[in-house]
Amino acid sequence: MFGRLMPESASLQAVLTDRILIGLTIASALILALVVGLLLFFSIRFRRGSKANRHPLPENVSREFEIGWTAATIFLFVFVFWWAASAEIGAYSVPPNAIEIHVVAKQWMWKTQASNGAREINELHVPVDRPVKLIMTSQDVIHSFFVPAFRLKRDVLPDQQTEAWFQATKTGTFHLLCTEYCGTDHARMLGRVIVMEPEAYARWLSVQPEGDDLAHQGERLFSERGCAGCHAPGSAVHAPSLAGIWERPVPLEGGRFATADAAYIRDSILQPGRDVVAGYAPVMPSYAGLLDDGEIQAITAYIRALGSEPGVVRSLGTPEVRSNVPGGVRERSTAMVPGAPVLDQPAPAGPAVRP
Amino acid sequence: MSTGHETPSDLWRRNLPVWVALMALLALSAWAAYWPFGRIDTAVGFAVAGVKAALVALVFMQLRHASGLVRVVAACGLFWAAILFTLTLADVLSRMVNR
Amino acid sequence: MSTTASPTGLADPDELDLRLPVSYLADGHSVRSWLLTTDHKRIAILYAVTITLFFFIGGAAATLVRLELATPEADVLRADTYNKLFTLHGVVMVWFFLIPSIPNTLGNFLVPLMIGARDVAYPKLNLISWYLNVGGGSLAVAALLLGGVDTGWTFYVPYSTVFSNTWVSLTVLGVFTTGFSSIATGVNFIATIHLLRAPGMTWFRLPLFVWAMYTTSLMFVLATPVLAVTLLLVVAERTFGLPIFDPARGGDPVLFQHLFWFYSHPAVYIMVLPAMGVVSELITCFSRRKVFGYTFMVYALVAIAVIGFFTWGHHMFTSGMSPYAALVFSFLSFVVAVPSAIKVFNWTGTLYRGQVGFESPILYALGFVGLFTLGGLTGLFLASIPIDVHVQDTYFVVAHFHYIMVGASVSAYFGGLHFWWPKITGRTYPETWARFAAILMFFGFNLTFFPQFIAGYLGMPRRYHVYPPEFQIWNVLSSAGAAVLAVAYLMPLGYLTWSLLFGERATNNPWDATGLEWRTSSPPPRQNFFGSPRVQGGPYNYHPEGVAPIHDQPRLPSQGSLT
Amino acid sequence: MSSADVEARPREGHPDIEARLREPWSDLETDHATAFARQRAGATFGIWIFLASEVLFFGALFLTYTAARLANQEAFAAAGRETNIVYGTLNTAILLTSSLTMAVASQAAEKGLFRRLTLGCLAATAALGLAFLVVKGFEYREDIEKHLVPGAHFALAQAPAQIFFAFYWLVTVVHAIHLSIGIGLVTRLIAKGRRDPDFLKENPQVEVTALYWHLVDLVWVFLYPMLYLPGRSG
Repeated sequence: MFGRLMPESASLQAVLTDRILIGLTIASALILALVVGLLLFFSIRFRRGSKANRHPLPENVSREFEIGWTAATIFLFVFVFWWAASAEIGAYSVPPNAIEIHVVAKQWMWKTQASNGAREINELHVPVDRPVKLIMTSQDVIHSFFVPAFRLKRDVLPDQQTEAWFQATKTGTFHLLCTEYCGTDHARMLGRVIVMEPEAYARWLSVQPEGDDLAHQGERLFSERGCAGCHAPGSAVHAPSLAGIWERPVPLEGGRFATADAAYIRDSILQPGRDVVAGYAPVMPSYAGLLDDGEIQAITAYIRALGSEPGVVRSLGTPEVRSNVPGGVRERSTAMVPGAPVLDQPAPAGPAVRP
Repeated sequence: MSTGHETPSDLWRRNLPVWVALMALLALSAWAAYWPFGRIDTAVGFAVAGVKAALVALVFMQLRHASGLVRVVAACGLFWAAILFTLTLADVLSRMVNR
Repeated sequence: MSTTASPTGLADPDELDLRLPVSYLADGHSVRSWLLTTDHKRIAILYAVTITLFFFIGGAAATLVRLELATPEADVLRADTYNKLFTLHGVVMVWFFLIPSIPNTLGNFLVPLMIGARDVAYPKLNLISWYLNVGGGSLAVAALLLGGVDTGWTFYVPYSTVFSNTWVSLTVLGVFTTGFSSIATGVNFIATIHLLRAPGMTWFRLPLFVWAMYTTSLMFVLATPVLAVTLLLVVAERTFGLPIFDPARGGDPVLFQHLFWFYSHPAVYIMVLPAMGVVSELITCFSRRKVFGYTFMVYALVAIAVIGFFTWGHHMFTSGMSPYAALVFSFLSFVVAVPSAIKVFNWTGTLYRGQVGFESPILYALGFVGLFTLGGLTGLFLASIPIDVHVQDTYFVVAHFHYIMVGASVSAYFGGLHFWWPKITGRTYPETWARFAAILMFFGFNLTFFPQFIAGYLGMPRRYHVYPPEFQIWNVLSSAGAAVLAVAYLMPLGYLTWSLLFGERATNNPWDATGLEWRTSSPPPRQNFFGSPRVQGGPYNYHPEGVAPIHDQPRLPSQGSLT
Repeated sequence: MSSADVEARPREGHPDIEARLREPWSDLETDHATAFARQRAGATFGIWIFLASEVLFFGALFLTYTAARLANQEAFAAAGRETNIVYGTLNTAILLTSSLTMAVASQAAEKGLFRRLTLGCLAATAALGLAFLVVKGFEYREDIEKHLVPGAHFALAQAPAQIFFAFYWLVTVVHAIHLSIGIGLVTRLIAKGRRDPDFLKENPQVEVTALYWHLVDLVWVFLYPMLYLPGRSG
């Protein structure tokens, strides 16, 4: 029964946090029992007209009581503060042998990258009993990286880096949840952390392709050639976001629709004035002659990799909620699908970002 | 305040020197901004603003002669603004140092 | 309740006033006489009507939210609808119900009566404050009708300024407007309590409710302007594209959180201090006992009001705030719990050797003490950084603040409403129904929110409309409790309305209470008192000094008399 | 009011003071002069509470500026150089002078003897307030011509300079709104004072307006080094 009341504990920090929790729960239960017990006892014993002995009230006793319980609460609270704070101070310093993982959050997915460049979406493979340092940033709004089993949570801020670390103590698959409200599909911004034995982790790592495929070239071009200057969220220029549009209908000026496929994206790069997205001014310059075919392919691959899930939706209308249960789509973690098998073994699928 | 034996010139005599001081302080801060000392200029600018504010508050707003209650209210405004500044900047500055 | 032959219900013939009471309710019947009134009592009624409306709007949103959460799947609402509903629930409940609830209804009605004044210091400003509140509320409801807002009541940037595609600016302007209503109320109460106390009403003779309103007003005046600025900055960034917090243009979103919580943490005390004031009045009256440790109760109120301004950072432990600042805020958050604990012990001590009755107001008050204690103790969990890191933005936090803001504050509001109902309306309500509603509310509340502590610690995040299936059991319990709670909240609406039409005429002092507000007719006349109040002693003169109250304690002279 | 009928009790007093007593002060159990003195004190106290609230309002704005400036010192210096110090200094002088005339008007009204002096000083105050807005209008026009409005065509290269100007526009507009309210209040006093010779005499409304006016001035005193003085020496 107790197990059902406590979340799984799978990190060093979890042990510390649970210890404070249990201590505080016991203290609180005692205080609550004292207060409620006295309330009930007094109100029943001294109910109106009862025969209870009501001795005279000494003049100064109230003052001594006040000082007494003020001192007692101060002492208790300072002790709890000291206890909690000392656990926290330890948690701030990252061990030097920690492996580094980069985390990028965006509406509504987690992208992680191991030190050798292996990328995952909504999944994070880590070895057991090794400190892991997370270096996190967001591409749009504030998210929060929460792994309940590790008692780990840290907000992920756009254009700033935040750090956190943990050391898993158990192999297994654990929830990764977003806990800072981030828009429509906040509740579906889920993933899983897969903790593996060191050898299994090494095997897993060795079969991962090491980054820089076509989509990542495209991502680089996207910012180097200035696309991001307008199409990135928060840009001063009013330009449609390209996240989550792949192979989805795009409303055009005049009530028409186009499907955001490779041809449409190529046309939009080379002849941007032709099919302008509804609600936007035709301000984009043509990139004809500035980008060669390979580069256009790379950018297309990047946009494709951004997925066909609704992305940063600012003016493209409200995205459809197509699924009633979390997960089920390619990028979603199966750990969140009710009834799905929990995998201890490395997921057979490679990185999801692949052209 | 004292009784109504004052004349208009008494009023001016009391307030005009403050105005002259304010103008002089304004000139000082404008001039000080061009000193080639960087941070000291900034400090002088805000220090002068503080002195000007004190003059206006004490003389023009009659805080000098105000009841204790009114002075407490004025002090409360400043004290709570100080809480806001101190604790927020404690975070902002220590984050900057860490970066 | 004792009824005597005398029309005023006063035992003491000296205090009999044989002139027919011209009740404030009878002082003009036109719509104009209500909408342009400067009578603090009528303004209190205006506020009561509007906050009741907002309470049920916010409650309807909460009902839909709990309905959706009964299953892990999204089977009632779409994600966007759900997001808009919890935002609506938060915005309406915080700014248009909880903040004005006790101060602007009971406070407006009672503060002048309790201190023996004819009205508040600035009666016109009082009316303006109501119009600001209604104007702000209308903007927020307009935003709802036009399509809603999906940012959460916290309006965190950059989601609210750059990304949300909903009616953020309109809602924010509504909250901005109602902020000035709070400031106006605060200025008014502070000046009233300082300047218009009746002769003999010294500071340490003030009823604790008046002290609570005074400290609340302090927070109104000093915290609300910061919220106003924060919201103004959000509108400027969103509407005019001025870069303030937008990190893509060099701004700092954490700064927004500092400014927001500098207001919104004290706002919690704005909601709970008035409740403490109400409960102090109720417990002392129904245990027929002087309040235990009056001066410590006063110091505790002031301490909470001041220290409450130092603790906002505990909302931001996971935000990327510097760890040094986090430790300071953690420590200060533990400190602010001390005066709250003192108050709980004093309420308990007041019952000791009293003559405790079990009328509905004290049932609400005892419920308050229990729920407030649990809410306050879980606050200690949140002040401990390691636990806060784990439960921040989970249902643990949701449960914690509902225990304080709903369990405690709303219970106290209902308790106070029942206690002063005969005075306000001149009618008595059906006591059996009231007791049943109070007990149902207590159990419904615990059933709704206690499971959320467990779900939260297990890791269920807030603002999720779909959730992993292992949390379902706790959500089902919670939704079931919400249904009970909804019934309990609807019951007073029914029987109190009934009492307005069919209730018995109330006597002037049905509870045999000592405050000055009971020295006048029920309902009071426009000018509050027949004659001029003179205050001869402290509040709560229920029994002689040094002697415990006996059964059928003869009435001692009440706090003041009329000359 | 019905209360006045019920409460009609003989009280010594001056009819002119009685006319200016308002609810609830008129119901106080004292003679009219004392009641009026308390009404006056009440007005002063109330406006000071509101001013304390305003200190927090502008305090929060200034904090936003301070935090942004600490993080972006160079950009703020570069941006501060772009504001027009001549207009800024001129406007500071205008507002400080208006505070002088306002203070004299308030003190003269308090004495109750110098109606013409009070009216003249109030008129000068309102005129100086308008002059400030006119100068500000010229300054705004120049700022727009120099592309100092944050957005796509912003003149300066550093991104955080836009934060400076976001603050500049926001805070000067908020200040101008406050000042316009002040001008309205002063104009109202002038209009009423011209119609009714006794209106301004010892009227707490003059002091309340004056205190508000001074606060608006004080805000500008701090805005001056924030907006016009950074980066001048560089």
